[in-house]
Amino acid sequence: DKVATPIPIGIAVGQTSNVALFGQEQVNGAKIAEERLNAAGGVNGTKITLVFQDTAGDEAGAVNAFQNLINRDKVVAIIGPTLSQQAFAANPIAERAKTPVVGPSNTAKGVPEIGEFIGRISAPMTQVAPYSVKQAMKLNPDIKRVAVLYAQNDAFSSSETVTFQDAVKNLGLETVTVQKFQTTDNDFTTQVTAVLGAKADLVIISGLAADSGNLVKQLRQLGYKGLIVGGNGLNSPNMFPVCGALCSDILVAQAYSPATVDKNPVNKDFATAFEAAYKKGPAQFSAQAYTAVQVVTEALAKIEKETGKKIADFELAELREMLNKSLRTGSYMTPIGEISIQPSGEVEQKDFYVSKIVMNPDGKTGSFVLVSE
Amino acid sequence: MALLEVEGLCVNYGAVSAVRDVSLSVAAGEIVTLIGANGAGKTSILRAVSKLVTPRAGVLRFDGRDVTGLPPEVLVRLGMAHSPEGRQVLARQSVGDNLELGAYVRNDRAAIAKDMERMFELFPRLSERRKQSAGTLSGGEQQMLAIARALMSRPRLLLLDEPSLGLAPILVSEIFEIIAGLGAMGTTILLVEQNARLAMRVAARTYVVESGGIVLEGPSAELAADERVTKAYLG
Amino acid sequence: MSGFFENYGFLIVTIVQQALLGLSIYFPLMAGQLSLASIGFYSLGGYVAAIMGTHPYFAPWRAALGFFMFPLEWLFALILGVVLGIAVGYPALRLRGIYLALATIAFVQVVNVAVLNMPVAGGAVGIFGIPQAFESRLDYIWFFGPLFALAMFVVYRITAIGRGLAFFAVREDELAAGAMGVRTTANKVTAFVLGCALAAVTGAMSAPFLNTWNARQGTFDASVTCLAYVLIGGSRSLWGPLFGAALLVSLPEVLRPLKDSRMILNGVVLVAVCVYLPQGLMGGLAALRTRLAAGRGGVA
Amino acid sequence: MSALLKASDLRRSFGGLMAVCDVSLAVLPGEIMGLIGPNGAGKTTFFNLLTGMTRADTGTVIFDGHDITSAKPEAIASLGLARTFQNIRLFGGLTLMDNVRVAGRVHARTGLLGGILGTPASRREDRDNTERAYELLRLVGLADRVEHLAASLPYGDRRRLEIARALALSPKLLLLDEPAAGLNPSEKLGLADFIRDIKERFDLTVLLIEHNVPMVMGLCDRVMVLSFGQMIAMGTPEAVQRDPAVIEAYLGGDTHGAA
Amino acid sequence: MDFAWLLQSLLNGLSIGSVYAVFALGYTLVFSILGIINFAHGAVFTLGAYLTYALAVGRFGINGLLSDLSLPLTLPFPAALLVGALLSGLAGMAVERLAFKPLRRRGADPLLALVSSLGVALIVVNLIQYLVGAEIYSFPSDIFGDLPMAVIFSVGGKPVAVRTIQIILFAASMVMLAGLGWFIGRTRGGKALRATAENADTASLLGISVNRFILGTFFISGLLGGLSGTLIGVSFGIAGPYFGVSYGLKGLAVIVLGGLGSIPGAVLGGLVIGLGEAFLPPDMSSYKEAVAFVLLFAILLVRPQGLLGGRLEQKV
Ligand SMILES: Nc1ncnc2c1ncn2[C@@H]1O[C@H](COP(=O)(O)OP(=O)(O)OP(=O)(O)O)[C@@H](O)[C@H]1O
Ligand SMILES: Nc1ncnc2c1ncn2[C@@H]1O[C@H](COP(=O)(O)OP(=O)(O)OP(=O)(O)O)[C@@H](O)[C@H]1O
Ligand SMILES: [Mg+2]
Ligand SMILES: [Mg+2]
Repeated sequence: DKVATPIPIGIAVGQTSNVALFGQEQVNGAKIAEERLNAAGGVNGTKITLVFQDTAGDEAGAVNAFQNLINRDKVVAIIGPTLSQQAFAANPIAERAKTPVVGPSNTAKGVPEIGEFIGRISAPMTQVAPYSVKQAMKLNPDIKRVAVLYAQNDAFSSSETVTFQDAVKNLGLETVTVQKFQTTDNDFTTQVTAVLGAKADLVIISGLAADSGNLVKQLRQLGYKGLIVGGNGLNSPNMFPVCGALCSDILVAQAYSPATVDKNPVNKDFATAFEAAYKKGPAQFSAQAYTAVQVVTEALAKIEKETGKKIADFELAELREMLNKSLRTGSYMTPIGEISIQPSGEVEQKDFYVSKIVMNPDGKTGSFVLVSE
Repeated sequence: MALLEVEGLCVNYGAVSAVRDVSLSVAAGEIVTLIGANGAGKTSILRAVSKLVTPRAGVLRFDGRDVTGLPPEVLVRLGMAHSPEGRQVLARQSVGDNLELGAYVRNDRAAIAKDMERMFELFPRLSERRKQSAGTLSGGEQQMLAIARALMSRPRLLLLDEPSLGLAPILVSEIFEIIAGLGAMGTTILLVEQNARLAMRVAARTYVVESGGIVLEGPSAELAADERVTKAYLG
Repeated sequence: MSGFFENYGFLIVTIVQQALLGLSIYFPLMAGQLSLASIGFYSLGGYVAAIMGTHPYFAPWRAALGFFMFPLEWLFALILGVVLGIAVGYPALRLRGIYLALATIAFVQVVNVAVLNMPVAGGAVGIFGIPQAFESRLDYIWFFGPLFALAMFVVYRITAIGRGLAFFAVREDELAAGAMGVRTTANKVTAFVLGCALAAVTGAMSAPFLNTWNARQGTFDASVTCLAYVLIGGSRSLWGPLFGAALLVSLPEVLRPLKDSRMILNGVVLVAVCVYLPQGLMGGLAALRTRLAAGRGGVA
Repeated sequence: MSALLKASDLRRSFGGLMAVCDVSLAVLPGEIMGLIGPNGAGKTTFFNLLTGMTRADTGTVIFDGHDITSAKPEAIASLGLARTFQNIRLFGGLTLMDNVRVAGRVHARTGLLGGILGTPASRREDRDNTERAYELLRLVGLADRVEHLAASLPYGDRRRLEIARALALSPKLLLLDEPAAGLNPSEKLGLADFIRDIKERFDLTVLLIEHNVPMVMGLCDRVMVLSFGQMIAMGTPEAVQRDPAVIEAYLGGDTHGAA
Repeated sequence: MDFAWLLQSLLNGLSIGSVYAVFALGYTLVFSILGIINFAHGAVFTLGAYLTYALAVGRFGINGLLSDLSLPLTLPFPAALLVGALLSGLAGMAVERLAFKPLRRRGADPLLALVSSLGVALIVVNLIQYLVGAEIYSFPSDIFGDLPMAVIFSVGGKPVAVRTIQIILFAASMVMLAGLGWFIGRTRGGKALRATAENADTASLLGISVNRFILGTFFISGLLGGLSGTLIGVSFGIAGPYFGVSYGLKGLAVIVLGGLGSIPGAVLGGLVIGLGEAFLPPDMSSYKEAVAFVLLFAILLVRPQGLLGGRLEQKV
């Protein structure tokens, strides 16, 4: 059967269960993408339409969502799932059905290797982590003792912390304590006690917004005065409500920074549209979801350009294969900067950023301010 | 006039019909006994009267008022008390608390305390066990507790299901003296007893229950003479 | 039709797989023991298969055995289930009712933390890229189907034979059972271990089925869900776990068209079923059957 | 002739209270012995000590040559010491038939695996067991309700079922805790005959607790009297009945109070 | 392991423990009367936090049906806390009416209430998300006026610190404990409650109106849930509709450890687990999640009825 019009693109993210916090950000970003890209003419005039299927938080949910998108909704490509663990379970389904997958947020290693139809636009943050530590040392040259904390049950954080710890070693700093916690933890007094006891003058946190927010808050409340470097999980406005004014001055490693609007027109367009729609700055998950949709759309456009044949005239199966190739050719200018997808499916992202959190006087809202490129 | 009137009472357990169209009445201040082989339906009748089971059919009148639809706790407030088969003491509560709960519907603190002491006089065994949890009492001690607890609510109508069960001979005669005494003081009593001879001695009237229905009724004296009864129930 | 299976194959197999977990809770329940340890063994069984399937150490084995690596994984999981089951069961089964349930949940949680800290288990990411036994997920019915049939057969026989009465006697009144010569501890442990072994093997089959395995497989929520299968299905019927799993697994999928509100409806249905089928699905079925029979009787 | 059951200086106290105090007893094979005493005298506790349901503080119990002082209930039961409970403890959710079959398997040779595989041996065993169970239920007059749930029985019938269940253990010694409670006088008479009958039929030894004095006196060869945990009398029914201590503590003025 | 560290860990333990304790109180109350876990408690607890938030702040986020809606009037925090708690109490009653009473009336398998209460939890949690999204909400930092964020003092030259909110939580748990303890232990109502818990039929034979009692219990349980939900929300922010549910398991461990149905047990259990987690050596932080359950398992093996659970020796 032929490709439907408007061209259906599948979004399989966690809209329910306890990953919904990220899922809904991804949905928000994707919706903006749909609206903006179609406004800009979609695929050379043919509109795209996003088909959402909730994966919930578990593996089975992701598989079911994928099945539905592939077999019933007949999408040309799937964007998702939210969690890497889900990707390992669900992506093989797409691989077998020769349907391209673009991961908007799985960063664990091994995801692109699942198959040739599996790609992602979310970078595994290896370069930027050390960079943010350097920034910290620039701000306070006599940092010596580093405390590293990470969310042990979170796939991303537990791999990110490794790069942080290497960076610390390579920069000749001493790791005085490594504290693990759970993303579900609220009370970090024990970890904080350990950090204070170890007399650390730099704290590096890999975690998600809610837990890290509380961790920072309690660090500060209990009297930690030194610098704090946060991993990519802290790159989210969700931090602000949790640690409020105490969020100030955290250095955050970013795969996306809303602050690049003046140098990145795509991001400017996205950010303004997002602001207009939600009266709130976009989060990284939203930006990455947008990016994924954009990448798929542009790849479709490329196919039309090369074959001179309308997407709607392709057999679905045939198109999926071509789309998968097309996705991997050329580079894309997206809200997260210039990226390209290698044949392996791994993303190549040009710039990463380090920002400092600056809270507004109201102590509830704030922003990420680039410390440098 | 009758304190308790039962008309056309039927009780079913699932498909099993335990009581069929039973009618009986107990006049105020009267002691009435139900006797019959086991499985006859005596317990079921009492349980239906106090609403531990909801009757399938029939009308219950207490003190002239139709109480067919009322739940057990309301009946207790109206002055009914039931010492059920198998004692049903609150195993985890102390003997003292069991008795206090017996008087739950009353709030004349002083009087309750006095009654409590009376119970302990009636059953010295219990006063020794005041703090012990009821579940660990001996069978007979539990029986005493069940009766005492029913009395604690100062009922107008007392339903007793085999009060002498598991009691030592001395106590058996004591229990029946107590029952007679209560009757004399104006408490109305509906008594189910295997010990038919003693039961009929204290009860003014007797109903004989067989396979779910009432087959004989009349003044105890007469029935005690009736050889159908003697053969079947007096041994 | 093939389209149907193409789309719902995974769901159908998942139902059987989950029903197996339900059964693993049903076993101890036959002896009146409310144990939720199953999920812990499910998780461990999964890791056994995942590690044997991916770890370089086993590469020669895999090369040598080919497909027969899978049965071997089940065997190892089974052994683990039995040994650990006995080790956990003997101390734990001195506990009663909800206390036992919590002790077993404690076991599940400890397992969970332990694997998170085991490098070989791949931490939070877990283990992925597990060798597949079949092309299509639907074909995994050839794993779970026979196991389910076997488990059902065992349960059925236990309910049918005199020896099985010991379990029910313990369930009804442990003390009286002892007085009637029933070896209570032995029986409780047996029922418990049967459940553990079944769960472990199910896990070993599930790792390839999901193609990945991680600590999130063995959680409290999962334990509760499995218990829910048994209860919703009807805790006194051996078909309960299957029907319960069928309902609870497929419900969210059936409600997919509702988008955002599907999980709300999911909850509503759950409550409704409990309220209107107080003896579970099977109980409701039985009641219906008797009603029909009665109806016919009335006519005749 | 040597005692079937020999309890020596059994003692058990609960908190401050001495429930059973240094009680010794030898039950001879084939006799029917009565155990009476006021409420709370320690009779049931004494049974619990014999059947391993309560641990003795001190003292020993020898049954049929085995020391069962600290044996588990199931072990004691399989040695041939069966009991009924004063506060009836049936398997309420099981049918009458199954209640009896549970006990009937006490000497079963085939195990779970055999049963699941349905080996001929296990099938035979089940068949025989079922037949015996039916026989016993017929014996106690419940044959017409084999498929009912035990919970649905009226009080008196529950006692009958308990006896049938105990007999299914094919015991040497049968302990009955107030078997006549809840029966009406004529049924009580019936029960006395019934006990004599099964004693002969299964050549049992019987030890029974009962508050129904006439029945005890009519039925028992010897009677032991407990009061406040201590044995205050022991001997033939006539002797015991005349014993002033017993009359004082237990019988009260009119011995036929419980007729 | 110097004294300052010990003291600090002690304070940490108490602070963590009191969080568990306040959650567990309402939880164990329902158990003590019905003998069954109320899985909806976590949801009611969450609801309480959201309700108080709505009443006190009155602004919602960018997701869900109520996105960027704001209420006409808002209450001062104490009032909001009170009203929120009362509403949670009503929610608790709704749970009883929806998930428990119908099952009792139909003589359902008692365990089935686990599922029905789970269903209610599912409804509440997803309804919250449906209405106000999954994002993180937090109370303004000034709700306690200008109390300091933490009390920091020095012991032997070493600083020892405890967060003010934790002191408040601890105090709250103690107050709730005292209140409940008094009610259950001393009053006639408490005796009736225990009677109902043990045997509803017998209780009704004594003139106790069982259903009213149960309903009341659910109200109190919901009330406590709402209070503690809010307090914990204030302390840590409301991290989405699941934040209460995530306490469910620990809460369970706590009340079982303490002895099911024992009110002081719930608090003791909470503190024991809290202290256990706090005194875990710093380099073993990765096993923190196991502490509660290792403790639970170990203690149950020694005391099968939990720390303060009433032992019921079986009398045959
Ligand atoms: N829960 C129940 N389920 C089913 N049938 C029952 C139930 N309770 C009693 N029955 C049946 O109802 C009938 C009457 O029982 P009931 O207990 O009222 O008799 P009873 O006269 O009290 O006997 P007893 O003197 O032995 O106590 C009996 O046939 C019994 O089998
Ligand atoms: N577990 C226990 N804890 C405390 N006291 C107990 C316990 N078990 C029994 N008792 C006490 O020990 C005494 C003996 O109890 P037992 O049941 O043996 O009496 P009994 O002779 O059987 O009386 P009855 O004739 O009433 O059955 C009773 O006073 C009882 O309260
Ligand atoms: Mg009766
Ligand atoms: Mg006794």
